[in-house]
Amino acid sequence: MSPTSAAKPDPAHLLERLQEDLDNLSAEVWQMRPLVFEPQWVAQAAVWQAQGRPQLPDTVQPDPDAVVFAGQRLASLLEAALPNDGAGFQGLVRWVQADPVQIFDLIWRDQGGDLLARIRAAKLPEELAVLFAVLLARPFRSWIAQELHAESRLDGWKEGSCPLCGHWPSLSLIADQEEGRRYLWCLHCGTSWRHPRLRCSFCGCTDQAQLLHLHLEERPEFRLEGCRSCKRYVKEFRSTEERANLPWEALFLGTAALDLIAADHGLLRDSPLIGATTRQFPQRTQGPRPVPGDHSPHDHTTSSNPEKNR
Amino acid sequence: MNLTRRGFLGATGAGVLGIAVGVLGLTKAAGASRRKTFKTAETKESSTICPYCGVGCGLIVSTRDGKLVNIEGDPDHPINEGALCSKGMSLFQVAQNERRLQTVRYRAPGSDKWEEKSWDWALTEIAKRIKKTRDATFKAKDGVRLVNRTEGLACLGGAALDNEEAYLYSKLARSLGVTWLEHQARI
Amino acid sequence: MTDFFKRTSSGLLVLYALAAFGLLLIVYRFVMGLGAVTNLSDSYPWGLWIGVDVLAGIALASGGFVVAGTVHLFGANKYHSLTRTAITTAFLGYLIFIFGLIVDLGRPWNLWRALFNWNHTSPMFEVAWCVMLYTSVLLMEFLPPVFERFKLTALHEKWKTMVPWAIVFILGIFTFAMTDSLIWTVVVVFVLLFWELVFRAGLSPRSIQMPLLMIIAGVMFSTMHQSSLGTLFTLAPHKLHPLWYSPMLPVLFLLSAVMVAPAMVIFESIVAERSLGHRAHMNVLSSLGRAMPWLLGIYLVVKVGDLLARGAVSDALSISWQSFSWWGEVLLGVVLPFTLFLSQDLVQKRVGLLTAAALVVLGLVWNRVNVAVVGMIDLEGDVYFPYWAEIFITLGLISLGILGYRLASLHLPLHEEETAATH
Amino acid sequence: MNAMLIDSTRCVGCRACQIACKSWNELPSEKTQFFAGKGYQNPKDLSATTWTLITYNETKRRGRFDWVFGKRQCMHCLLPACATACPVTALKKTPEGPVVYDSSICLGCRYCQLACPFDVPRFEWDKVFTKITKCTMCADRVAEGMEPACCKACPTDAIVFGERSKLLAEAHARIDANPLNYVHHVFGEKEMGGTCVLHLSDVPHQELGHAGGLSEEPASAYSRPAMASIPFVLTGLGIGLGAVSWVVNRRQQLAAQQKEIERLHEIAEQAEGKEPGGTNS
Amino acid sequence: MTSHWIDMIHADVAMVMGSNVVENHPVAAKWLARAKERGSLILNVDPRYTRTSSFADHYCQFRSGTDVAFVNGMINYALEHDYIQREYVVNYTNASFIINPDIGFHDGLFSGYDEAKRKYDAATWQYEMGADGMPLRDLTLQHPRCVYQLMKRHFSRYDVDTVCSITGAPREDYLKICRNYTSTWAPDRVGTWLYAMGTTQHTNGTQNIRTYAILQLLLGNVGLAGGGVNALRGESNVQGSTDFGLLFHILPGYNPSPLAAEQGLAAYNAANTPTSKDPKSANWWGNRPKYVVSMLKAWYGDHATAANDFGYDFLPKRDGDYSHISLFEAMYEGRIQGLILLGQNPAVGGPNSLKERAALEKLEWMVAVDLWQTETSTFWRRPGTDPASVQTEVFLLPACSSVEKEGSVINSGRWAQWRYKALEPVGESASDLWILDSLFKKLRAEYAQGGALPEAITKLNWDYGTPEQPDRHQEPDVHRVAREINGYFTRDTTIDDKGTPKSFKKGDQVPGFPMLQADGSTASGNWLYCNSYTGPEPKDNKLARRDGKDAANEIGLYPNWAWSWPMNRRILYNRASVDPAGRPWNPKKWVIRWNETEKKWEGDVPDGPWPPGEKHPFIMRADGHAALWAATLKDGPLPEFYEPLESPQHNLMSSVQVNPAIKLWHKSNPELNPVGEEATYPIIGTTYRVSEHWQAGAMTRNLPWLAELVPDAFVEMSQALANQRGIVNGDRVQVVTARGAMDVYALVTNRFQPFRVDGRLVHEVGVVWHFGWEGIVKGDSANVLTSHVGDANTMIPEYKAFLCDVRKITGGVA
Repeated sequence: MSPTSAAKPDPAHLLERLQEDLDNLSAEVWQMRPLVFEPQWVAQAAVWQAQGRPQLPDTVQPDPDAVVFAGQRLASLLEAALPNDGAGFQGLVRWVQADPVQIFDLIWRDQGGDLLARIRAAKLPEELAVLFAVLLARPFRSWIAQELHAESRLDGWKEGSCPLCGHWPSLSLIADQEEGRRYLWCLHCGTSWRHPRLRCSFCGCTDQAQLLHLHLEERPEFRLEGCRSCKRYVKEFRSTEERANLPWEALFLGTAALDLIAADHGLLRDSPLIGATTRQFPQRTQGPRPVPGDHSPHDHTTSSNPEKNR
Repeated sequence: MNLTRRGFLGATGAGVLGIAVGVLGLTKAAGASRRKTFKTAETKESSTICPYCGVGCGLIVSTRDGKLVNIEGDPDHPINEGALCSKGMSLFQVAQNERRLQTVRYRAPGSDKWEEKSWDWALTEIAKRIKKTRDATFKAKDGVRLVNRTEGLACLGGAALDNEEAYLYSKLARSLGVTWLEHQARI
Repeated sequence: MTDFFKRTSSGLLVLYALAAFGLLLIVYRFVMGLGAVTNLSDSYPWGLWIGVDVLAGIALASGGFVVAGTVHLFGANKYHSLTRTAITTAFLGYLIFIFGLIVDLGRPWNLWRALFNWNHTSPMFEVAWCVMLYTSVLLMEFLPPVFERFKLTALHEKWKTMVPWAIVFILGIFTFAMTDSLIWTVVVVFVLLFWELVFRAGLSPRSIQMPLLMIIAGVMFSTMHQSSLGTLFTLAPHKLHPLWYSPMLPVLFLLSAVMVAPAMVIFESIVAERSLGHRAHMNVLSSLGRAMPWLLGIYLVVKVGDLLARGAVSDALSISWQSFSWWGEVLLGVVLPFTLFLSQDLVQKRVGLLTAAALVVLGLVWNRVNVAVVGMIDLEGDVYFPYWAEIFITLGLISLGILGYRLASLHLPLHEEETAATH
Repeated sequence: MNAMLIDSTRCVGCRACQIACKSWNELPSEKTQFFAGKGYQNPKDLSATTWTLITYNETKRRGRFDWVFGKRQCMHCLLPACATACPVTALKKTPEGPVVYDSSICLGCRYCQLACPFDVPRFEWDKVFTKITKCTMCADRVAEGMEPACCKACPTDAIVFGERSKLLAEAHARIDANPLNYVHHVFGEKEMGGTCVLHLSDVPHQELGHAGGLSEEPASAYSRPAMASIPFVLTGLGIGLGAVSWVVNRRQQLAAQQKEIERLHEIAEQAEGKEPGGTNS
Repeated sequence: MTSHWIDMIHADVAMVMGSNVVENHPVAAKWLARAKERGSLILNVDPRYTRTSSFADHYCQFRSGTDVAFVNGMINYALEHDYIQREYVVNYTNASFIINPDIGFHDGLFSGYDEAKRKYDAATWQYEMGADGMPLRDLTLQHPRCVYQLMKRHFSRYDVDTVCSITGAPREDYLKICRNYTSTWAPDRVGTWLYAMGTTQHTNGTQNIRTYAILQLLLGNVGLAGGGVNALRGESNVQGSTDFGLLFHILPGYNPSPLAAEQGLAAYNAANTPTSKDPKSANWWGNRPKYVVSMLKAWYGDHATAANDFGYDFLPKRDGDYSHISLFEAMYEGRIQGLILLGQNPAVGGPNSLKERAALEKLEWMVAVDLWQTETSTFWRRPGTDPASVQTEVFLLPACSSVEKEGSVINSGRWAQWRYKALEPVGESASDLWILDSLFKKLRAEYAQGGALPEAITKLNWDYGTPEQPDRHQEPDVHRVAREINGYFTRDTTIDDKGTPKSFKKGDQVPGFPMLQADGSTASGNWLYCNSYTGPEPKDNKLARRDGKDAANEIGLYPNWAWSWPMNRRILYNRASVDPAGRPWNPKKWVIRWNETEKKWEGDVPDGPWPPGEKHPFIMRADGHAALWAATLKDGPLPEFYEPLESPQHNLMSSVQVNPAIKLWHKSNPELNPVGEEATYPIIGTTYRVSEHWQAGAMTRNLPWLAELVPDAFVEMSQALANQRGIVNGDRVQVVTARGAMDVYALVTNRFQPFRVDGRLVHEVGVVWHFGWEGIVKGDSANVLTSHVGDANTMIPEYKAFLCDVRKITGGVA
C-alpha cells in the first residue's frame, strides 16, 4: 500500500463513498428539474440513431443556478474524496467556485479546446480539471439519457461510441449473467449499450489477431481490451450485477492500474477525459483510425465539417 | 457489489486512489515514482465454430501464452447466443486429451502393433503407393471412349473437413482419376 | 514369552488377540482410508462405530457419575465401595470412546479445531466440548487411587485444594463456549464458587475425601452430553424412523444412561469378581438391584408415553425390520429385566443379578444401535451391514478397555479393603 | 443473495450442465455402467466427483406418458442443516448465496451428511486425506462476477442465475402466465426455511427425485430447544446438586457428631461404672 | 435446409419427423422453445418417445419404414379438406401441368417399368408439350391428366384407416397431427418441417422427402419465413463436403461428374444443361457450362484452354454406381487396392459392418487421417481377428482439432462461418490442409518422372504458398484457397452487368457467379461460393463477418453475419414468399418485398433480381415451377408406399412388396448379404443416436466426461416385449439379425410401445450405433445388424428399418 494512503482509510471505502456522493448529486440535480423534456426528442433520437448519430438534442440549456448548485456540491465532494497534495488541488477548487457556469457552458457545448486552454491558463492539474468538468455536466446529460432511453430503444445502435453523447466508452462490462454479452459504458452520460465482443469498439477491427487482453496475472477478471491496429483500449470486467446498480465511476477510477499497464504496452489512452472535450462522430473506417494523439494538446476545435459536428 | 469485498483495489498493488491520482497526472512526479511493475499476462481470445453437429454454434476460445484457458459460448453469435450443448461444452477435452493421436503411425502387413514414423517418410511412402496403385489400375480408354479413371483407389471421408480442405481433397482425388469418392453424406 | 502364554488364562488370551488384531486393523484403516475397512456409504455415513463405540460406549460409562453422584452428593454411603471401580470403568470407557471416535473421523488431525471454531447451533459441538472436559474431570476423579498407590500424599493434598478451582475454570469456559455470553458464565461460576465456599465453611475440608464440586461437575457434564447425544439425531427428522425419532430424544438418552449405570456397575463387579477375585459385596449389589425396577419403570413409561404422544404406535404394530428391532429392544432390554429385578430371591443370587444387569446393558446397546443404524431410512433402499473389519475394530477397542480395567484393578487400590488398608 | 431458478419444463435433458460442472471444477469422470435411472441417467447419484446430476423420470402428465428431467444439486439453503450441524463451521452460508465448505477445518465427522434433508454432501470414502464434496454454486466464479458454469452452459435457459427475490417473482410470473403448464409450487421457496435453488416443474416435484414431505422450518429449529436449554440446565444442576449435597452431608455430619457424642457418653459411663455403682441409664 | 436455424422461431406449427432435434441438435431446441413461447405448436412423429417428444405438444408413434404412408395420408387429408393455398399451388407449382396421355398407375407400379432391369423408363411421365414447346397447363386444375387430379386420385388410396393400419399410429393421435399441421394452409400461417436421418435412411428415403415437399408446397410453406423443408445435418461441415463434391456423382457446385458417354465438354454440356422455352423460367442450371469451365480453369489454370476443353478430359468418366455400398462390395471382391480416409470411420458408421470390416482386409494399403485411433484404423486387430492374417498396410496420420487450424465450415442453414486458429496442433498432428498439400507435393514429385497420364497431376494449378519440401510449421495459406474457391479473373475482361459494361483486371476476385464466363476468362473453384471472398485482403472475407445487424424485415436473417450461399441468400426460393404482384403472403413476417417506388426488392437477397411476376420463383427448376410431379426420380413421379426390404408386414397398398427400383444386393452379391424373414426375426429393428455421443463415437467416446454419461451400447424395448421375452431392465441381451449379432444391455421403457399393424401387435426395438472397440467406453456398433440395401436414387443404406430378434443372454455367455 502506498505510503500516503496508509494513513487514510482503505481506498475502496473512499471510492465507494465517492460513488454514493456522485449518485446523490445526480439525484439532487434531477429533482431540481433543470431541463424541460421535449417529446419530439424521441422521434429525432430514432432518426439520428438510424443514421449512426448520437441522440443528444443540441438545443437545450439547463438553468444556470442548477449548474452553480452542482458546481458547489461537486467541489466539496471532491475535496473530501481526493487527497489534497498542496497547491495544485486548492487552485482547482477556487477555480470552480469562481465561475462554474462558464466551465459548464464550455463542456456542455463540447468546446474542448477552449476549456483546455482555460485550464492551462489557470495552471491547474489538467486531467482532474477535465474530470471535474465532465462530472459537472454529468447529471444533466444522464437526466436526458434517463428520459430518452425510457422510450427510444438502443439495440439498433451498432457503433462503438456512446449512442447518446457520441463519446468514446470508458468501461466495458461482460455481463456473464446474460450469456457473456458485452456492454460499453460512457463516463459522460452514464449510458451503457450493447456491443459485440472480439471487435474493437474504437476502430471496429474484427481481425482477432489484432485484439489483445491484458490483465494482472492473479486478477484475470479485470482486464483491458486493446487493439493493435488503432492502438486504443478500454478497461473491461465481468459481473452478474444489474447494470443499473454497478458502481461504474468507482470501477473506472479504481482500475487505474490497468491504465498503467496499457501505457507500458504502448496503448494510447485516448483519454475519455481529453476526448470528452470534442464530440467526434467516429467515421467508422474499416482500417486503423488516425490516432488522435494522447496527452499532447492538439487542436480540439470542432472538426472541419460543420454539418457533421452539429 | 461492494468494492471492499471484491478487494480488487488492494490487489492492484498501490493504494488505488494514489494510483488514480497518479495516473490522472494530478501529481505527475508522485504518480511516476509509485509506478509498480505489475505482473501482467495476456489472454488471447478467438472465435471458432463447434466441430460437432450441423447447427454451427459459435464459441470463444481463450488461451494464455499458448495454453488453453477457457472455452465458452459466443454471446454475440445469433444462433446459440452463448449457449452450448453437452458435446459443445466438452470441446475443452477434445483440445486437451492425452488420447489424441500425436505421432505418425504405421502398421506393417501382418504386424500386431503400431510403429512410429516421421511425417516425411509416411508421406513419401503413401505417394509411392498411390502412384503404384493408380498406374496399375489406370484405365485411359473403355473401348473407344476416353475415361481416364482409376478404380483401384478409393477416397472416403470428410464431413468434418473444412471447406478449403474438402475443395483440395476433391481437386486431388479427381486429378488422380478417382471415381470411388464418397463420404458420410451418403451413409 | 512362552510362560506368559501358560500363565494367562484362555479368556485373557482372547482379549489380547482381539486387542492386537483391532489395533492392526486401525493401522490399516489409516493407511487405506475408511472405505477399505467399513461398509459405510453416503447413505449410511454413521454405522456400527457410532452406534456402539460412541453412543453405547458413553451411555455405559455413565456408571461413573451416577455412582459418584449418589454416594457423594446423595449420601448413600453404602455404595461407597463401588465408586472407585465405577469411576475407573467410566474413565477407561471415555478413553476408548475417544480412540474410537478418532478411528471414525475422516480428518481426525483437525480435532483441535473444535476448540477455536465455535458453532452454537451444533449438538456435535456440545458433545465434543463435553467429552473433552468430562474426560479431564474423570481423570481428576481417577487420580486419588493413583496417589495412594504410589504414596504421593503431597500431590494428593495439593490435588484436593486445586481441584475445585480447576472445576470452576473448566465449567466457566464450557458455559462461555456454549452460550457465548459472559452473563451466564458469571452466573455459573458464581454458583459454583458459592457452593465451594459453603462446603469449605460448613463441612470440615479435610474430612471430605472427595471435593464435592468435582462430583457436581461430573454430573453436570454427563447430563449435558448424555442428552446432547440424543439431540444429535433430532436434526435428521427425515432420516430417523418415527419409532425412534422424537423431540424427547435427549431426555430418553439421558434417562436410559442413568438407568443403565447401576446395571453396568452390577455387571462389571460380578464379572470382575469372577476374573479378578475381588469379592463383590452382594448386599451392596442387591440393593442396587432393588433400585433398578424404579429406573426401568420410569424409562419405560417415558418411552412408551412419548411413542403414544407422537402417534407412532401404528409404526410399532406394522411389520418391518424396524418394528421387530424396536420390540426386541423394549422387551428384552427393559420389560424382562424389570420383572427379573422385582423377584426378591433372584436379586439375592449372583447369577440372577448378572443376567438381569446384562439384559439391561444389552438393551441399551441395542437401543443405541437402533437409533444410529437400524432406524436410518434410506430412500434408495440401500441396506447397511457392518463390514467384518468394523466389528473386529469395535471388539478390539472393548477388549482394550477390559484389559485396561484389569490392569487398573490389579495395580490400583480400587476396592474397599484396599482403601481401608492404606487409609 | 444470489440464487438459481431451474425450470424443468424447459430442460431437454442434454446434460450440458453436468459437463460444464465437471469442466470448471476439473472433476474426474466416474466408471459408470449402463444406466441408473429410467432413462439415460448417469452416474447413479451425486458422488465425490459428481456435484450435479440430471435425473430421467418416466411419468404420466395429464393422462399422457411423459419423460421429465430434474436437476439434483446442493440446494444452498438459507439456513442450511449442514451448517447447523457442523461442529466447526466448516460449512457455512455466505452472504452472496453459496453454502461453501472449508476442508482445512473439517473434522470429517460426516454429521452434515446425516443432517442434510436433500442428501447432498458426499464423502471421499476411498481416500485417506478425505474431505466432504458438494456443489458450491461456483462460489469462485460468482466472486469473480461470473454466473455458475451450469447456468452459463444451459442452451434452453432452463437454469437462470440471479437475485433470489427477482427469481422468485419470475417463477410465480411464469406460473401465472400459463397455469396449466406448471405445478403451482416453487420447490425451495419454503422448504427447510427456504433455499437458494428454486425448482419449477409441470409434474409433482417428488417425481423429479426431490425430497418430499419436508417441513417449512429450518433444521436449526429442531435442535434449538435442546441447545438453548444448556445454560439453564447448567445453572439449575449447579444449584440443585449443591443444595442436595449440602443438605445430605450436613445431615450426615450432624449424625456423625451425634454418634460421636453418644460414643463419648458411653465411654464416660463405662468409666463411671468401674467406680462406685454408676447410674446405668 | 431451405431456410436456417433461427428461422424456426416464425413457424406457427413445427413438424419434427424423421429427426430427434432436441437430442441431436440441442441448441435448435432454444429456437423451438421461443416459438413455443410465442404460442406455436410443436408436433413430433417418431417410433419412439424421445426427449423431442417430451418437448413437443403432440406426439404420435408410427412403425419405422412407413413414413411415406403416414405423410401420404396427411396429403390426402389436405386434398380432401381442400386445405391448400390455391393461389400458391396454381402459380408456383406444376399442379396445373398436363402429363403425357400414356401415364398409368396400376397395383403399385407406374407405367414404363421394366421388371428384369428393375428400372423405369420415364418417357410416359413427361409433360405433354404444346406446339410452342411449352408444357400444356390447365389453370383450373380440372383436366383429368393435370398433376393435381392425378395426385387427388393417387393419394385418395391413403385414407386414414388404411394409413393407421399400415403405420400402427393410433387414430386420434394421427388425426390430431393432420389437423394441426394442415392448418398452415392459410397464407398467413406457416409450418416448418424438420427432418434428418430418420427420413433419409430408408429404401424409399427420397420419396419420404418428396412427401414432405409435396405437403409443404400444397400448404404454401416453401420460401416463407418459418417454412421450408429443412434437413438437420449431423456434421459440422457435411453441407460443405457435399458442396465441394466429395461424392462420386457430383463435382464441386453440384455439377454432375462426367459419365463415360459424355465424351468432350460439348457432349457433357449438352447432356447436363437443361433448356426451357418459357421466357418466364430463369432455368438457372442453364448457366452450368460457365460454372464447369470456371472450375476447370481453377483446377488446371493456364493449361486449361479452349483447345483442350479446358482440361475436361483429365476428369475421370464414371460408368455405373460408385456409391458407398458398391464401394465396399467392390473392395470385398478385391477390386480396390488402396483406401484413403480423411476423418471417417466406416467400420462403425458403414452398413452391414461385418462385411465392410471383412472388405477392409482385402486392401493392400490404407491411409487413415484422424484425431483419434479409430476402429477403422485398427480393423486388423478387432476382436476375433488374428492380425497376422491381415496383410493390409495401414498409415495412421494424426490430424489436429478444429481449434488448432484456420478455415471455414458451413452449417446446416448454409451459413459458411470462419474459424480462427487458437492453439498450435498438439504433438505432431497437422491440419488436413497441410496433409493434402504435402501429399500433393510428393505426388507431383513422383509423377514428374512419368506414370499414367502424369499431366493430370503435374499440370494441376496448385500453389498455396508452401515450400516444395513439406514443413509442418508452414501451413498452406487457407485464404488463398478460399479466394480460389470464390473465383478470380484469368485475364482483363469487361462484362455487361445488366446493361452496364464492367471491366475487371487479371487476378481480381469475381464479385458473384452471374459474372462467371464459359470462355475461360474466369476461374472459380465452386460457383456457389462465388461472392464469398470478393477482395484480395482477409478483411474481404465475408465468411469472417461478425456484424449482428439484422435485415430490414427483422426476422433474424442476420445478412451481415458470416455468409451463406448462394449470394448470401438466407431463405431459398424466397420469391415464392410473395404473391405474383410482389406482396408478401404473410405481411407480419415478410422475407422479401417489392418496393414499387424505388423499383427494388427489400429484405433478403431475392432469388434473382427480376421484378415480381417476371420469372417463376423456383429458378433452379427448368420450368421454374416447384415439382409436385417429379419425372426425374428413379422410383416414380409420385411417392408410393412400399415396405422396407425386411418387414414383418406384407404391403397393404399393392402387391409390390419392396421399392421396385432399388438394387437388390442380396441377389447380385449374396455373400454376407443375407435377408432376414419375419419367421426367425419377428421384431422390427431401428438404429439411432444419443445426445451425448456423436456419429461413430471417436470424438465423444474418447472424452472421459461424455463417456461417463453413456458408457454402454443398449437396446430400448417396450415393457410388453420385455415381459414376453422374460427380460428385465439392465439384463445383457443379444440382438441378432440375419447378418450379425451384438451383446448389449436392455433398457426396458414405456417410451416404446408395440404397434397395432393390420390388426396384430408388432414390436420394435432400437439400438444405439456409436460404439466400437476403441475409446474409453467400448461396445459394438448397431451397424453389424444393418444391411447392404440402399435407396433407389441416392443409395443411402436402409439403417432405420430391418428385422431382428432379441434374446436374453442366460448364464455364462457374457
